[in-house]
Amino acid sequence: MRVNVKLFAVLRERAGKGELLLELGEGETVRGAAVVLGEREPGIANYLSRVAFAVNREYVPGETVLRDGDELAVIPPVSGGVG
Amino acid sequence: MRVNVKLFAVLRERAGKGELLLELGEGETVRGAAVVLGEREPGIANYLSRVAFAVNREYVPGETVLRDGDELAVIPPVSGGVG
Amino acid sequence: MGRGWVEIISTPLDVDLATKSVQEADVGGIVVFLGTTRAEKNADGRELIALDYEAYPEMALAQMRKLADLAYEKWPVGELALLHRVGRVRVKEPSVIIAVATPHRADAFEACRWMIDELKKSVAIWKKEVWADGSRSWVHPES
Amino acid sequence: MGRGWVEIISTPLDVDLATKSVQEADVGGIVVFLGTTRAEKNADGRELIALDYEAYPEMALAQMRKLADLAYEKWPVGELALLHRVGRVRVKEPSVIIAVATPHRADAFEACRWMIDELKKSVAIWKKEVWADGSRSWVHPES
Repeated sequence: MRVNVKLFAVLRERAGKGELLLELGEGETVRGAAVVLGEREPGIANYLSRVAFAVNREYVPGETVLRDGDELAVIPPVSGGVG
Repeated sequence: MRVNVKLFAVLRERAGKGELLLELGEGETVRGAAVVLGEREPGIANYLSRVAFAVNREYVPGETVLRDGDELAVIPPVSGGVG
Repeated sequence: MGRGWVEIISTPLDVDLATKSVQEADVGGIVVFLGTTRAEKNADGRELIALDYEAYPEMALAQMRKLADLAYEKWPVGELALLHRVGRVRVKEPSVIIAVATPHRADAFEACRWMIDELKKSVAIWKKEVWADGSRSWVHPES
Repeated sequence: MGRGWVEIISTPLDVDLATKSVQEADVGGIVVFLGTTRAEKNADGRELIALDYEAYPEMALAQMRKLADLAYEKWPVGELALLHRVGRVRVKEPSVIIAVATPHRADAFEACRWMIDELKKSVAIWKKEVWADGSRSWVHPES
């Protein structure tokens, strides 16, 4: 199955892209996808233990099982709102 | 001695004036001046137990002794600020 | 001390002007409070159209000035504006605008809240309700 | 629910517009919060000139929408505006404006404070410091 990965902020810059497709085995979890992502994009691998994940625009825990076509966003600590 | 009395809001309207001169004996207190004021302006007499007083633009207790030329303001409960 | 913009004003208050007056480079949080005339209907169906504000201007201004000075002492205020309108303030219009700018937002919230609470308690300003049928009545909360 | 003005905007935020959008007849207290870019100098004397904000727009907007809906549930909000800017926000300019109008002021203060605190905690928006010497660095508070 395929999930569409979205990268933001420091991760987007380190990876040199904001979006990529990840080919995963059926039943793969978010945490498992992060491992595959770190292998594919070594520049961001050491960030991936300190980020949150959203699937289809909702925060999810690492054990969430992905489905074909999901949008998986890697969310570094947020810092909106104030200077 | 003379003090200059200032009336506001409901008191100003009831008395039909915002300012008057009160002739008082030496050593008169604010509380004493209020009694004289109530005799002079009966229309506001029954309000005078529920007001605060300011002498020369500072709140003062009723036992404050007045001096010639003081500005004595009768301050009904305030209601500034919000609708 | 005398810092900040403290004024009693007889024309409509301008939130944009008040905000810009505190929008300095060394602050990060700005809290602006507006107290506006709220539409009301009383028991017999009369509608409130405005509040008429009357001040003891010399005393009220000195009290507002003191509140501003105390806010500068109690919180790390960068800039503040404390403006009270007098005269007729129609429904939706602000009678008071308080703008406080501080380096961090918690202080701006606290200082702004404190100033409006104190202002309502003690500042020599009174309001009178003006109803659509022409009747009027003074508002004296504790009397 | 979908009440209130909730938007992510790439042009300068307008406090006057945000305030007027909540200034309705049935409210008496309006609290407006502005988060602005604060001038800073770091240890080696470099000066901050701006913050660049980046959003995951679809998620951030849905989160802001949800915060607004919750505010309507938790407090008797008449109207609110919750606006976040993206792109370059120079020193003094606001990156966020939250305006909340309620019948009584305590609720407006609480709801406004709650919304900015929640927004900072969870909404998918990031900022990068832009320094006068051209250097830049992402701000990731908990990392």
